[in-house]
Amino acid sequence: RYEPLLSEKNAAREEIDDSPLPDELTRDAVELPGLSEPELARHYTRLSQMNWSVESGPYPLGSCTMKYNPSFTEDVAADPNAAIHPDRSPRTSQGTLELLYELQDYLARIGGMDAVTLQPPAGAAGEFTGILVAKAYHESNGDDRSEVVIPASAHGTNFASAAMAGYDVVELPSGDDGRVDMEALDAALSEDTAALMLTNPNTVGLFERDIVEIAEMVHDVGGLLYYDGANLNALLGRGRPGDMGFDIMHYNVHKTFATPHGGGGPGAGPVGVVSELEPFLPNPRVREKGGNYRLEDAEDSIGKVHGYTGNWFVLVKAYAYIARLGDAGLSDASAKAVLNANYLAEQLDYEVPYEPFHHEFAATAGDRDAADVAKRMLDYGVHPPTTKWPEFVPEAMLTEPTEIENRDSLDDLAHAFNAAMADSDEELENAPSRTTARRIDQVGAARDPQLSWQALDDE
Amino acid sequence: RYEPLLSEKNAAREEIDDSPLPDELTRDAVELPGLSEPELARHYTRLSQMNWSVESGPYPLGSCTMKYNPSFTEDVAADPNAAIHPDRSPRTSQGTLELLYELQDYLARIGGMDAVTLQPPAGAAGEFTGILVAKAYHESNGDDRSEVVIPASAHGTNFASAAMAGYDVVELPSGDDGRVDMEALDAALSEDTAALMLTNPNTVGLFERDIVEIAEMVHDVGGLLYYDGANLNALLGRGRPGDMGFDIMHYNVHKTFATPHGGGGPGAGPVGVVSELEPFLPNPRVREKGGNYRLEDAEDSIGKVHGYTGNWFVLVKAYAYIARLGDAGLSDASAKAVLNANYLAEQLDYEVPYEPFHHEFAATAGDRDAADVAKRMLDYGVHPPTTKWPEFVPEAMLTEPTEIENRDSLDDLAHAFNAAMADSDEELENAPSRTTARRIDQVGAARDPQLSWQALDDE
Amino acid sequence: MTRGSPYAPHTEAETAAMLDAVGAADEESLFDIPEDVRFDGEFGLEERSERDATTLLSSTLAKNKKLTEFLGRGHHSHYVPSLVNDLSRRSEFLTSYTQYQPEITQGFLQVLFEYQSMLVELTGLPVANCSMYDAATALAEAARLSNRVRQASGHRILVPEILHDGKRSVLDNYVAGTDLTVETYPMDDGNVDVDALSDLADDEVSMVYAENPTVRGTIEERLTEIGELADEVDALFCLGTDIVALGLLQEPASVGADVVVGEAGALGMPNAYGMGLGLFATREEFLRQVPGRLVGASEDAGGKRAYTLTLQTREQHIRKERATSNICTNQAWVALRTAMHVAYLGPDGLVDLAKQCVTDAESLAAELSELRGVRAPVHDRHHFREFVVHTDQPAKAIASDLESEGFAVHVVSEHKLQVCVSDLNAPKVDQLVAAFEEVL
Amino acid sequence: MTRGSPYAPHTEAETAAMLDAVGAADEESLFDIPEDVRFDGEFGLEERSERDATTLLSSTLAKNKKLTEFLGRGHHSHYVPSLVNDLSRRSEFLTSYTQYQPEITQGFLQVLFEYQSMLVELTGLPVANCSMYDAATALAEAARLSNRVRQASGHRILVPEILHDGKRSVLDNYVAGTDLTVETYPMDDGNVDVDALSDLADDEVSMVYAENPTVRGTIEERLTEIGELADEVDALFCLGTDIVALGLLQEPASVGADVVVGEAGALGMPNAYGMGLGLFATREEFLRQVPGRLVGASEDAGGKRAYTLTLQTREQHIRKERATSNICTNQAWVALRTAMHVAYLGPDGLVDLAKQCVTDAESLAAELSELRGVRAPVHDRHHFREFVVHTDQPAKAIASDLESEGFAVHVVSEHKLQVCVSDLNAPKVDQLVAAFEEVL
Repeated sequence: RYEPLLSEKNAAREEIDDSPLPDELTRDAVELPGLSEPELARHYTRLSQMNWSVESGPYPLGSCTMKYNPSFTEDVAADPNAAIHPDRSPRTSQGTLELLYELQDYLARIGGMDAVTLQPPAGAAGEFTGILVAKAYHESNGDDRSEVVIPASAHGTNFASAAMAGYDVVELPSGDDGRVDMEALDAALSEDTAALMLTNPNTVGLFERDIVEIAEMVHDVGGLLYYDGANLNALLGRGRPGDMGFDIMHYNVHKTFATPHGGGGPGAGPVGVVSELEPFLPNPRVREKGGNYRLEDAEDSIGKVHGYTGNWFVLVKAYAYIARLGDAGLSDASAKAVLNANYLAEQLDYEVPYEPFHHEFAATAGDRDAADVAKRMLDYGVHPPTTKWPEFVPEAMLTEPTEIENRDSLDDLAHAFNAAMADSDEELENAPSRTTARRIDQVGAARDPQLSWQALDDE
Repeated sequence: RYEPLLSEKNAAREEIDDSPLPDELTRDAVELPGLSEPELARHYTRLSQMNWSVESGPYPLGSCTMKYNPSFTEDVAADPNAAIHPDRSPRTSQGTLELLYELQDYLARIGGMDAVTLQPPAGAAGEFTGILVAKAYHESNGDDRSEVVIPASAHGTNFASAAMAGYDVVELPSGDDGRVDMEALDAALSEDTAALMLTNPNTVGLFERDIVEIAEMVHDVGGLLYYDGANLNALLGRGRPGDMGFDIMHYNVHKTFATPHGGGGPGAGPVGVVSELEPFLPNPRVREKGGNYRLEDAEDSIGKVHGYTGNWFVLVKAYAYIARLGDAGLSDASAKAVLNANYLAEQLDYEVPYEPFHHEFAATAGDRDAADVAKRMLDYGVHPPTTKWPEFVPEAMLTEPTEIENRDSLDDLAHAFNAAMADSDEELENAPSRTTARRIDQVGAARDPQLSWQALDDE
Repeated sequence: MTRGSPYAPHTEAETAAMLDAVGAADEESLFDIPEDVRFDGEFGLEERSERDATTLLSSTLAKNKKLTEFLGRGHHSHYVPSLVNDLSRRSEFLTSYTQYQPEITQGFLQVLFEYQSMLVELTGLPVANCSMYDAATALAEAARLSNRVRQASGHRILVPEILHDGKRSVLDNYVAGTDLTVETYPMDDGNVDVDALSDLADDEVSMVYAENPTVRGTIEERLTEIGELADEVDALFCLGTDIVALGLLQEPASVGADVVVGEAGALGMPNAYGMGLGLFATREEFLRQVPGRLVGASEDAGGKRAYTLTLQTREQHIRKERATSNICTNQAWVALRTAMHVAYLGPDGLVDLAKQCVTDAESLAAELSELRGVRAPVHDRHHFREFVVHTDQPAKAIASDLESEGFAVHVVSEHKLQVCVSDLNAPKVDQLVAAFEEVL
Repeated sequence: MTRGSPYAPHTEAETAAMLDAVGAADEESLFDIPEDVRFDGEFGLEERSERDATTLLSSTLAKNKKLTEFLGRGHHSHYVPSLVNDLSRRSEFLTSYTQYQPEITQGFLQVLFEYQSMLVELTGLPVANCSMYDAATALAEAARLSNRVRQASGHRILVPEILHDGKRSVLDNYVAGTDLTVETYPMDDGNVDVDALSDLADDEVSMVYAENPTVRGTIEERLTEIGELADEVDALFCLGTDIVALGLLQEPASVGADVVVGEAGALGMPNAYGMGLGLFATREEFLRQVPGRLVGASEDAGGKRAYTLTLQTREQHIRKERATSNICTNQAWVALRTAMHVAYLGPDGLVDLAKQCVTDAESLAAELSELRGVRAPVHDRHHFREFVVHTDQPAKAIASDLESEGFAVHVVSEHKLQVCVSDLNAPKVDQLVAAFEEVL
């Protein structure tokens, strides 16, 4: 199947004339596709059919938590009353403010945090915000710290976010059991440590059993403990970062709270903190008094990390999801996510080096190339897991089925895993063959970047 | 691709206990699929992807007018204010009544009719209604007529509808030029003729040039002239049935006015009549006085042809389409529909025996089997035309591209036509091979009907 | 705004090239319409932008008063899950047509096959078609079916004296072209007067029609007797019901129903101003006389299961005036929505919803009866969703006052109202009761 | 209601069988969480039916007052065609993620490739990424880019003294971890004071940022000079704009822009309480320093054109702390909506819309100026969508009174309001003028 580019269907040109502006203030013309509504409807319908999604089948990308996105949350986000401008007065936007206030509260309860900002527009933005808050906190204490300690197995964004905030990153090697190596941690921590960033369960699904001790160690050197919320779906109702000694955390609402991933975004990355850090959260925050909601700036705030209040519509959907599930639903989501991961791993002819895992596990493709195995899995009609990451697991296949799969689809998924592994090297190298496109030349794409239809035309 | 039945995914059984009713008034249990929302979302998403639609590509079914269905019409039909109960008082349903009243008016203008009922829920229901109106009219004149004259080339529903109303059908053979044979018509008409049912342009796209004379002949014997609106998309702004002497007509809003065909329905088949027949239209009709709308029953009315007011949401969409296009849009729709049919025919390596056609034409597959050619066209990625009908065209391929195709897609369609025709008999017989299912055994399906999953289980 | 259809993609250059290709000077010359019947194109209809058209419609519809409706009597709705709206709107479903090419329409065919199967389960009858327009036309088609399948010379159709006007009128029209006649039998406290019906039944009867629940919401208690009674005179027993009631009340097959008709649109559709979905199920022996489309399972050339429209020789496009019905365009998309809704509910959800229709009606009736000058239910029967209320004061005045308070109820007669409760309005029953108290 | 997630499909029997398969006694035993940090599961959050959750949200949102907003200042919206809502909601788009497996995500990749291409056309720059969070973060990323690509030791970022607070604050945060400093340059009657800017520019400048239109809606007249000025000191010239303005105003490449940032969500999104889509385009030579994702065309094993994410070695998941940005989850779905909207408009529609942004603002300003005690526009410039209004009476009081009349406008300072007009509120300008008259 092949769908021409819009520009190949009809390239049109509109000259700028009869302009209400002097000529020197305008461009000459605009060249863009000029197509009618039926043509566009077909274009995008066909393209959509060339795209895998959660509603296509299993999507077990480790660390991505590809849950089902309830359609009613789209309805509520499409409510015309939600479509308001951010510069309205609080008096005329009480609905929006109330919803934000309550979502702050929901998230605080779920994470065991004292205060929450909803402003960061993605998980990585949440990390950056959290680290800025840590920095502001230390600075307010006249405490100049230069390092953020991060386990080697952490999400790449942790490193990038810490670096963006101006910190030197101290990488912590993984322990033999796949968890934090306490001796290495002890060695890494110092008076320079601004924070330790941790995911728990970690990126191979293991719970950091020494978390209380870890927290004490970090706090003992005056550092803060940061929780990367990417794996929160493992813990709902079973453990709260705040209770474990974490000072700062972000939530990935597009993971844990089922807002759609949208082909890459938008997500939202609210940040929760313990009360000591609250003064430093981004401005403004929503406050309530006598049933009246208002926006309030704090003097010690780090300021803003987004032009406005973050990804509003995403927050509405997250609120809707939490309001639908409540305690029982959220706890059950985690229970089933963990059960599914364990059940699936049990069906695989793969070694899973690290246990006991929770919502995700890292299988190893052993002497096969994990990326090739993944391509072959495409031919069996499923989306493969995250491959070759985390790096300390050789040929890792990081798999997170989430709670939405039933036993049959887990069995299908296991079949794809096992069948791909049983196929010949040649079959793996030639895979995929039953997909919209066959194996795509990514090296060539990077060597000779063609990033627009204009670039293709220039060929 | 294969998607299991819901029942194969999970068959559940719910016993009726703790019932608020005495046991003898309830069933014992209900056995139905018991699936979660994510499972259902995938089931129906996958099934949808196994279904051709207007948004998939060309859908040139002759006589079906498969137009693009504007998505905004879905939005307006989903307006919560449209979701009201039919037994509300008129005082509290003025919006609905106004909309219906105006749609009656729109349709009257478009057809050149004096009065319109919106009640018939489909084109065939419109035919039946129209014939009942004719019958009531004749009866009111003490005129007992027993026959309805229908050209052999007419839509099958014409015959069935006339018969349902208790009339004997007199079939009129097609003239050599594909139009009404005036001598045969003369012979067929008599004092027994209640009505002549005509499509104009007819089912091979030809305009009945003698329509004025035909009308006179029918009227001369005291009969009424009925217009089958299936082909109205050819005439918008160029001719009106009322001006041609038709007394009764139905409109297929799912054809001419772009309401979605929905996999077979719902449509709507409003009926327009000249003023003499107005008293016999179904009850109730919407009337207006001083900006106030009410429902009114007429004494001589035939009564009802639908439990309520017909397919309300479909009518809303039709109204929206007409309100969007207006005079210019409607006229242009016909112009482009006719242009497209002519352009497409020009590109085909097929004989088109009857000309000059309008919005549709009947090509002939000659010595090939039209149904086989159609199956082969599926392999070229288009939907084939209506085949083997009308019967007076040998191996007919009745083709109606509508106005929504552009030149490129017409060229694609022509390629599919021509390539299929150029393929070998064997290729035709083995077609299709690139589709979700290969050629389906329809004879077997009818010989041993399996009409439910229960029937499959019993096998 | 461009002058022309926004849904015709032709650029001016394209139009010119295409005209050139067909050798026409302009679009008008393609029309072979004699001058004397040519129309000038001026309907007097305005063209509008999408936004203006949307605004026009929404402002017109906003003239419908916002009411909490306690209305039923044949048109019912329940909360439609978002999933149904979302998935049914997928263009592959919405903008497809009848499955004349089954090889590329397996998706819709399977949905319809599943819909038929759900009705087979719920009715207990082995054949269900894949949609009629509504309950009224389904009933009328059942009467015509009885006329086709009976060996006997019966021509009498017996229906309840209390029957929805629309159903009765449609039935009359559908049998007008046959030798069938429609007669009523009396009711007894809301339900069928079985003794009276027995007196009326003879060999001339082609079909006996009864409803469960009745239009007044009462639940029949003697269906088996009615079925036997019809059977004894070789008449068909046609049972009218709705898809939610089927989830709890006696299985039609178990009481001897030969045909089941009714509303299936009570699931899958919001209040639709009467737009419906006629359900139609019957016995195997009548298969080839069934009106409407049927989807069957078959195999493709590769031996894989595949679905297709079947037994099309019953239909008008093949059999013309000898077809079992004139129905062509049907309510397939509504059937799809209904099937989705049933699948969403599952057996437990459907049974729960049906039970709620009994208990909510019962408790609302009890609450209303507490009010002075009000007695409910009027009929000493079990009820499903709705019931008749006696009011000492004139019913019409009460209904009108309630309307001013924001509630709609039916007026049945001078001192009788009818009230229908479902999951949609259940959260507002207390307010309804308060409003009653207010206006009494 | 079931106790548990409605989105976990497990039946009780299935759960039991799966627990059995993994050898666990119950779900709790699968959690390897020490007792001392175990949580009891009681957040105190209620579970609700879909309908109740929907009702909760809609009743909360209904507390937002219905206003006609004449608000802009960086967050703009235009009428979004139904097609955009309909198609973007298709689950294949909405519920997919980053295209790590391009062979089964060609659809979204092509849409993003087309989005990039549209921005290439509109900016005149050859490289556009496939989304940033919003205009503020895009600006901030541009500043960081300038820090990476400059050979010179420059560390000064020059920005207009009149700049949206959010943008300034985000910029400050994004450069806090670098040696960059942010300084302002003065404005002259709404636009850049080019002479003053010239005085400030030296070799220490890493980037000069200007906007067109400015936050006050004025259109810059000396962009080429600003571009040259930046070029002379080897600083990047970063131009802030929005996707509609790009359809009419000077092409950024033609005035020497090295980076273009701004809001693309002005098309494709309704008013979104500030949720946006950051556009980011730059020159070829900075390609490997660009933040965010890039989609490139390539070939598959069969030699067919295919799309894929490319140059991923810039990104955090590969390069960790040496990545060009920490952005991972982005605004892809908004970019899809924006691309659809642009495609819907086509070049003629986009240009028309942009022209309307000029003419509507001009005529509204003229109308307001007719009122006693009102002068508009304050700046003697051409305007795009919005303009500043001087009021003799206190601006805050007027805005508050207008709010009571159902209209929202910005308060800029003690005697200055700002008013923004677009196709959405244009039909209500007469009412706004009347309301002004009323409250003055």
